[in-house]
Amino acid sequence: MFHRFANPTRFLKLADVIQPWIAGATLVLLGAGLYFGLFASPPDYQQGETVRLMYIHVPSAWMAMFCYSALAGSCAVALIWKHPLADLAARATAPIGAAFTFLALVTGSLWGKPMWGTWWVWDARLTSMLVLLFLYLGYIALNNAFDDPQRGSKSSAILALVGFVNVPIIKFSVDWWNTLHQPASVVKMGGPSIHADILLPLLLMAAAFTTYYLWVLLIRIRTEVALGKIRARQMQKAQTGYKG
Amino acid sequence: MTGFMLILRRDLHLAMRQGMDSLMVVMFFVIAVVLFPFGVGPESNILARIAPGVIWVAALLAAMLSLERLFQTDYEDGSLELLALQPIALEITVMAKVVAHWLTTGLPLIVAAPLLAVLMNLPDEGFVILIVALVLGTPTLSLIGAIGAALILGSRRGGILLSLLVLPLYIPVLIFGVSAVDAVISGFEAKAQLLILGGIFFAALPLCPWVGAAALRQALD
Amino acid sequence: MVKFTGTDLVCYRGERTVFQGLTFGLGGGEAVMLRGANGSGKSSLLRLMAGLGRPLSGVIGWQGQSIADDPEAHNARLHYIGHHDPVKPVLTVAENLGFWAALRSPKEDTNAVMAALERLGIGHLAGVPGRFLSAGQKRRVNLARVLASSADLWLLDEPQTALDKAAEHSFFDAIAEHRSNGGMVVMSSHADKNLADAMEIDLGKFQQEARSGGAATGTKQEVQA
Amino acid sequence: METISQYLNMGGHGGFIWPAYIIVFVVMVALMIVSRRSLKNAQEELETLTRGADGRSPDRETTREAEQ
Repeated sequence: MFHRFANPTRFLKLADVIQPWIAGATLVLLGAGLYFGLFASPPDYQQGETVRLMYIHVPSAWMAMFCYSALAGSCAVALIWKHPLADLAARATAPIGAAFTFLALVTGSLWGKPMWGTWWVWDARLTSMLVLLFLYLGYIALNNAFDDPQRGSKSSAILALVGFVNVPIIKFSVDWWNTLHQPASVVKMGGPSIHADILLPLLLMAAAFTTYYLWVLLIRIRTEVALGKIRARQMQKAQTGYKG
Repeated sequence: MTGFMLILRRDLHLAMRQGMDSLMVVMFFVIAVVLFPFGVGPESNILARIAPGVIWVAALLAAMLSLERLFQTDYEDGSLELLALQPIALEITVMAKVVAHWLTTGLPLIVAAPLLAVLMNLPDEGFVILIVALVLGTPTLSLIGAIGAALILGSRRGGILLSLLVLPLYIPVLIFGVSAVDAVISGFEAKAQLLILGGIFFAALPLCPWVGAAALRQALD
Repeated sequence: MVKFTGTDLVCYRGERTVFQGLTFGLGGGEAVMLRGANGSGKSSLLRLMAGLGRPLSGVIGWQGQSIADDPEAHNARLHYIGHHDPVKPVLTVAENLGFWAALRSPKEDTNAVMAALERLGIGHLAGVPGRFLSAGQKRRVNLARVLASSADLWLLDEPQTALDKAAEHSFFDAIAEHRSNGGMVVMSSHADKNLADAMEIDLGKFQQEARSGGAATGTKQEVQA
Repeated sequence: METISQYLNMGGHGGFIWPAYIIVFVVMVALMIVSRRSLKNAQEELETLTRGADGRSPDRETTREAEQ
């Protein structure tokens, strides 16, 4: 029924051990990040209080790109070494990455309103983030477009790699397009030089988001493993008319 | 005659016999562009301003429309399986299909583009550069589209899915295609844009058939 | 002398192990009949033999060299009849077969195509476009494709479906003739019709034992031709 | 110490900072809840399937199921 390659008991045991630690780390880091970000750090001399938006916008954007690289990485492993766990990891990563990209866009537009007076600014970075969201949605749609999940994972893995190769080209062309049509936006998203007080909450939040990603990733992978076993058992029933 | 020519000839033969495909693509292209004056208003200076962008976006959508059929009919009647079992590399088969797709969609779009440029009141100096940019850009659209067409084989709702997969990858071609025409219209040189368009094309030329063949192989697995 | 071999094949498709531990060996002039219930992996095995997919483990080899190393060469020496009959409705029968024959042999000789059509009794259909053909006629056109150009290995997935007695008879003659001049045949079929002194592989023996408390280990059974 | 309302005001930008933090918090918690619930449902369904098939209910989902 379950071929020895596709039965990740070893992974499940490992996941059980490290998940509580990751959960704890996430809560601690998040608490510290919020404390330093919202209460203990002074407003930025230039952007004033809105710098606090940066503490969630920039980590979300970092995570959006980090998750896409993780997605492309696990897809490469799945295609080259055909390890079924990599397929599950990719399938589990995509929704998390899409969520972070969405958050980056939302916080970006909430940042844009006070800064430039409009909800959406065709700033090069925000536009690239929007395109990245489409790449995520494309992956998720293709992943679930087939009846056979194996088929879905394989073709979406190829799409993820094609997308990954195209990200720099898209970034380059969007930057070119942006400079062509609009002078560089007044306030650089990341700020000219990152002052020490700002750096601390920024890094704390980034670390918190990363551990949060690992936490949800483990949960989603275990879900995929369980779903795989359910399909295998149903197949088993169908194939041999199992007398339970 | 080489395998490549055989497959190309057969696909063109099929397209000719079914005739309507190229015509429908051009009809969609024309209608899509003609809609804009109704939406944006007939002032010629506004139309002229957005003409390159509108023509390019419409061409891109028209080229994408016929992509779904690229492998679908052969996949359904078993020809694709058989083509994969011929002593010809699958990559060559994919390349032949891409060339056939370009000849039946890309070329008619390029032929129809000047007419639409007139409709959209494109300044005179923009005509030649529009053709040149389209000639450099549309093959890339077919190449990248072939990957999308191979990926959605056997999926539910292939057509819509194909556009979601392929359009983000079309953005660079769209940006440089339109900016080439804009540059010439506003009196600048468009050499940089054309060079980049050519660069993207020559990168896509070997990579897309290779990835497309890999996608076909796992679709037939 | 054994040419076409498969050692310890495991086929994993659609998230289930279709069969495992399957080994076979085939020499010139020999034939193999694949038996087994639906879903036991007959078609999957034929597709693996054709190179349409890769076994999860195990190697399919031609004279000792794995077929995955040079797929084009392997394609050049096999004919595959699957569940579908690829006949384009817009092209005539002669054009359909001409295309496939030309792909395999550089010199275009239309008389080989005509001879194949005549042999299966559908010579009169040469000029008829594909859309007018019945299922049986399409199957004959597909079988004629196999006769129109030479190949060492014939992989036939239930070739008799939709065939009437006469066509079946003439196709079996063609198989016998193919085997007599050194060709090999692997055929899956439900009908009791059997090829003369053909070896048999019962896919049922290579299934994974249904899990009933005991450890599920597939029994490996060698069928040495 | 500035008053609470002054703090919440965030120099006039409170209207943008707080919604942003709230949205981020809501989305991340929602993703966590959805993931945990789908895991629970999958494990329950697996258990009913295995209990139905074996007549004995396996202990926690990470038993060394001796498939292989």
